[in-house]
Amino acid sequence: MIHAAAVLLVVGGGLWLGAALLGTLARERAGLLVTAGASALGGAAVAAGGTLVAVHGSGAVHTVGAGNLVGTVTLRLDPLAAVFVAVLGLVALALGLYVPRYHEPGAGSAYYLPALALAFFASLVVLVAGNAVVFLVAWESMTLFSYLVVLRHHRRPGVGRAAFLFLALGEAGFALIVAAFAILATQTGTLDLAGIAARSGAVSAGWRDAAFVLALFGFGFKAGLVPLHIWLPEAHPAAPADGSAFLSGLVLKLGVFGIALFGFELERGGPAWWGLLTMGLGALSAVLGILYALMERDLKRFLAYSSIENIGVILTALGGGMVFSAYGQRAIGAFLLLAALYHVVNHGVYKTLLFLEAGVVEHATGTRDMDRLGGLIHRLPASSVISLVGTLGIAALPPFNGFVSEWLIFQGLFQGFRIGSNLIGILIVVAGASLALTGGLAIMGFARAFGIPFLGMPRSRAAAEASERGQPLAGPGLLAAVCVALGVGAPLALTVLDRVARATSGIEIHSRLLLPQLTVIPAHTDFAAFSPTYLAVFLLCVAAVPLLIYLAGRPRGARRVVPVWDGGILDFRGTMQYTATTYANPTRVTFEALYRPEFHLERASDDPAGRSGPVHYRFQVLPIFERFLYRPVVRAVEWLADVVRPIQSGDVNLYLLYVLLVVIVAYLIYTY
Amino acid sequence: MDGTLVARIAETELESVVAGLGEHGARFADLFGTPEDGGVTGRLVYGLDDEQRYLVVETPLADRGHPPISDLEPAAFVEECELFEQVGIRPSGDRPLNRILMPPHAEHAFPLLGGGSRSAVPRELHAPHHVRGEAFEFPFGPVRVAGWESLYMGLVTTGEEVLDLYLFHWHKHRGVERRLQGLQPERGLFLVERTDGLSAVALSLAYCRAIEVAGGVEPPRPAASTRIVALELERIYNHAQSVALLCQTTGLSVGQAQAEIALEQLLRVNLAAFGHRYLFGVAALGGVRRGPEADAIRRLLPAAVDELRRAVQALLRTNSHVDRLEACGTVPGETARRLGLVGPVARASAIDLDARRDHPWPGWHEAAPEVAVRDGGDALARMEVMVAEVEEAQRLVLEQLPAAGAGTVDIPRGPGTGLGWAESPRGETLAYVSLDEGGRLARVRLRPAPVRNWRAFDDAARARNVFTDIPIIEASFWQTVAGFAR
Amino acid sequence: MNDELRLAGELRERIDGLFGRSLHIRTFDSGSCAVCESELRLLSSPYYDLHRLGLFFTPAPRHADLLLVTGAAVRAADAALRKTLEAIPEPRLVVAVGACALGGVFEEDELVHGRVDDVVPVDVYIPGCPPSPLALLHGLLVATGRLEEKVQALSFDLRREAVA
Amino acid sequence: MLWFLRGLRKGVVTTRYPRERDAWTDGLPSPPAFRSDLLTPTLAGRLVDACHSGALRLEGDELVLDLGSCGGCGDCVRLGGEAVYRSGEFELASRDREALVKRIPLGGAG
Repeated sequence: MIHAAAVLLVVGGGLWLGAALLGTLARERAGLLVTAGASALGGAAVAAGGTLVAVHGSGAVHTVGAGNLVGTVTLRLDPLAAVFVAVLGLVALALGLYVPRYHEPGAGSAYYLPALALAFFASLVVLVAGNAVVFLVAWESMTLFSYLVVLRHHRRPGVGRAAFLFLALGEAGFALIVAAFAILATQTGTLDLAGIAARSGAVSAGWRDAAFVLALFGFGFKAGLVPLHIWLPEAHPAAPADGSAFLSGLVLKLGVFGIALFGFELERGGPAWWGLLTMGLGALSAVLGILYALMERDLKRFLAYSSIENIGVILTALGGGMVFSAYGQRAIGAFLLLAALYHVVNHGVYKTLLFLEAGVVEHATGTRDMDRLGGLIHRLPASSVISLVGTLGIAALPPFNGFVSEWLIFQGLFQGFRIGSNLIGILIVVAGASLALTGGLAIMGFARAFGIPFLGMPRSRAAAEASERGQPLAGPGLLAAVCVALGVGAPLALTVLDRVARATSGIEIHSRLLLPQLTVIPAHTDFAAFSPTYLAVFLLCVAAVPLLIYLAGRPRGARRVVPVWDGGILDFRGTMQYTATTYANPTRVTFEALYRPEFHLERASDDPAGRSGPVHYRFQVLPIFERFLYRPVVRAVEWLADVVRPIQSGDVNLYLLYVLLVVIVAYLIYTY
Repeated sequence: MDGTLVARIAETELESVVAGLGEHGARFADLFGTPEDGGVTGRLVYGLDDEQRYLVVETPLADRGHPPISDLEPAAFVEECELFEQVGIRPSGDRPLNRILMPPHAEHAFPLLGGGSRSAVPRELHAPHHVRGEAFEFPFGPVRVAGWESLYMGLVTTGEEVLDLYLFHWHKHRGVERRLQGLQPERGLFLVERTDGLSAVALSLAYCRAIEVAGGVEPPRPAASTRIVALELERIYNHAQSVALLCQTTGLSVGQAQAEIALEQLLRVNLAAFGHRYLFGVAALGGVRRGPEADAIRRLLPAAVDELRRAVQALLRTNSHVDRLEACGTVPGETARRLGLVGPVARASAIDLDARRDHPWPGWHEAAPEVAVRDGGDALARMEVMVAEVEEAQRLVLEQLPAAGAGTVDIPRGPGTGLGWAESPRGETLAYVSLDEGGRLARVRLRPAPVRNWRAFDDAARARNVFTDIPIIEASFWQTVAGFAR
Repeated sequence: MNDELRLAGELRERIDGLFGRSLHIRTFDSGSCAVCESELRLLSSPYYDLHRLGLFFTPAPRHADLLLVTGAAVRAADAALRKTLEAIPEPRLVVAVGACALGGVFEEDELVHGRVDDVVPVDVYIPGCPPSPLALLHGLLVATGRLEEKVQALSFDLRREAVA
Repeated sequence: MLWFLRGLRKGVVTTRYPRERDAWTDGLPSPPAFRSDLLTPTLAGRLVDACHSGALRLEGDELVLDLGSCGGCGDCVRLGGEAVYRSGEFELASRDREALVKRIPLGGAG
């Protein structure tokens, strides 16, 4: 069965490479369609392959040798990676269906589609790389292709800068990752991942810690952990809809994969403080992510910050799992890994959906500014329903998938009392509490992100005249269906992930999925239980009852439709509705110390005579990390560059002197 | 005209005169236009309060003939806009004017010039107020709480705090001044009383004083005392209403009930004293139509005021109520002076101004009313001023009762002009009358106190208040929309 | 002709039956002098307490059964008045309150209709300047059919009463 | 401050209307009632001029009283002497606007 999976993966990869080549022909409609179809099919194959590996990954790592290009290019079908491969395949499939109606054929698409397909391929290689070198090469090419994806609309202002920021931080992260692998490779003497995993136990504690921390921050750059996240809200709005969907749906997950790879496989059984550090950074990312998301008016920047929040949630779960495992509670540790992986899948699905819907909204109205949208549910009905499904999913409301995974994570974290030392138990529950705060703010954020653009009255002519004709529905529709399926069919999905968790952590976790009762229990029977399927059915019945009562008792009399009551003014205009900022005003007032907002107010009535007239109010949140972390670092680097500049005097003799000095120093070091 | 100086100047001197008066410290009171002998004559009324006299500056006005008066005297902005709406005189320069009495969409008809196109059903509201950026305009009104007047408030807010606020009073503009043109003074009195019913006595007394001054007569002594009694009774029940509304807006329903019980008893005192719950039909040209029922007042008034006093003292001891009023809708003294506020609103912002003491007409010299002033400038200060005024008003009523009686003096029918004033519960109310040959009303200018005070409501609302404070500020101001819109 | 009267009578009974129990009132000021408003506010004071009669003030016209219009129907407020009436679901009643609303004080001109009839169909008229709270209560009870009109029978001519 | 105690101490002040009519309502403004036999055309003319709210007008040989316009100010009662009394009526609500228009035949001579 594993061979079937391997074949599927190879076919998928091949299709993507073919799509890349065909993409160059995407100047006309036919070329574009073919490319999109190829990448969609590739996605489907890879998704199937990934699922197969996850299901049949019976704990052992299957290494399939391939030609020996540079050393042996060994591929590895690891169940942990299989989850991410499945998500990659699904995202690629959805994007493939989305592209034809979103991109016009032309020179731009001719360079963009190949870049996207190659980015898929590179991601696939990263996930199945068996050898550190292959991993690093694939990782770097994935970053480069993603950079090209973000550069699609390079003529628009700010896109270049955002893409460069993405690349720069990507390279910084890459450097740390290389260092981490270098340490492990030199200490364990092998480049093969399986080998490293086997011999990592013997490596001295100091080196293991260094390797983990380097990996955590290296992959953190790509995952969007808070201090390292600033490229995310810049790159997503710059990239086209499917580009940012790929970035958020997949690229962030590769960062998480990296951390999980180091935490749960290469350096399994690390000390507790690794888990605490990951959990701490995760909780911080979750809370700050949603807080900054609430202040964004641009739909895509909001979704970008919300991705940071969800990555924070996933890493908190992973961190919690590592802490529990370190303290011997291996069952809950494995359970939290399972919950984290399930959240990875869910977030991959509904975040991609929401980005694609944001693309549809921008495509239909020409703007992403929530304050100039409104009433789109009447203009784009199908897209509204789909994005409602996505919004309910990400806001973690039953019966959708987001609710199930957040419930699992919470049940795991709230069992902190099972750990011996009280301090650690309390820290875990505090992390759980911060996730709870994040959950609440997320519901408010997404009520705003759906309510302001889709409900109410149109706030601008563009929103009033949007039309759904020709908008892509297949891609997001598929993802919406997957959302509902993952939510209602959670027990099935958990059986697959249960295998993965067992393969990775080697424990038969107790979360016996009581299939006959379709219920889920968090590793211990005495704590909690819940059945997503029955809950969904129950909710449907509960919703049906009042509907039936209404239909039965509806007054038969003549119906008279009258506009909404507005206090009797002459014309109730769209601008008289709550805007995105004013909706989030309670949060802005409560967390004013964090935001430190600057606002600019011009009003005609400041005139001493009290003339009433136009009012203009602008509000800006202080970007703390850019201002207090990155700018000083950049200034320090520039200062250092100035200090060192004299060395480059342009005089050849001086350069020869430098060479001599270096040789002497090297000789001295060598002899001692 | 006794108590009033009239000065006639050319339009070119207008700017320097206004600037000069500003330095001299004269208080701007009114500005209005009258179509006279082919053109429009503008009249600026200034209160020379320490000399106990009004100064009326008359000047012929031409469209765009003078720089904006509101640049020199910010208090004159509302009247300057109204001047344009009624007689079509605009200041030079391109500073925009606001719509005060006419709806924004109605084309200009200059009613006082005899124009008057039927203002068609409003199609589209283009307010002077477009809101850009991240704030938004929260539409509040004109149909609001049950039993409150129609008033539209455009609350520009960032979610809770009120950034800016503009008011539309034009739903209630009945054009009384235009309607009074050409009527007999007696018929005019009937309409003037029903312009701002809650200050009926004050407005009708100002109107009657103006006609008496035009005719050069003085009302008989008993009538003057009756006028004081009626005016003070009106002040008491209005302040009781303000206390009741304050309780309603802060949500203290038992307090509201207690205040409403006192209010009802006061209205029944008015009924027993003058045969009308709101003291309509008391003032008459040249005197008063009927004297007060002295024994009924002595029997009922102290009990009613006692009821109100106990309710107010209980309120001032209730922290939840007082905290809501403190620093709510603050009008600093400087703003009050700049906007030329009058009445309890001004007295609560440290402006010691009261027409009864500063511009006494017959009867007030002996009454020597005591003026309560506070410097808080917020809703609590306004409530304290009103409470103190109720005590003072009761003293005045009981003191003037023995001398009060009916009786009027005949007024010779003939041309003439006169400026009358009175201290209504909301502040100094002016009425200017000019009669033609047949003794009919050529021009009547009514300036009830709300015309001056509603301006400060915007400033008070903008002083870092939130949505729920707006009704409280409105109740503490207790200005009527009918008084502003006429 | 008489079947028309019969129909009007039946309609009257049907409306009276519907509003027999509790009734929600929305008020509208179409240009009053604020005194009718003051009397309306006093209806909810302890002295008159319209709640004991099952009458309630409501801010939302959607929940209202009866529209109390005060003031002389200023033309600028027409749109607001019609919008308010339209927002009230049938069956509904309109009551004009005060001499201004019944056409007494202000004659028709460019700014004012002078009578509320010209803007919205009025079911019950309550005269008075201002009508006292008791007159308002009486008017509301007449509107809901729980009290009979008195003014039909009165002739205001003492000689005819003396003779009758 | 225990407000509800204040409320209770006040006791019930609510009127029993419409079952009983309070005494104080006799003082309420009310429209005029006429002695048509004493109502001479000249007196009727003076009454019409005295009524500023336009409630009285002369039509043929009848004095028309429009209760809808009458504010109950009592000027006509003071002017009319024997012929005009205070009707003391204040419950004047009616479904029919015409029912509020009363016609008083002029009976007196001269």
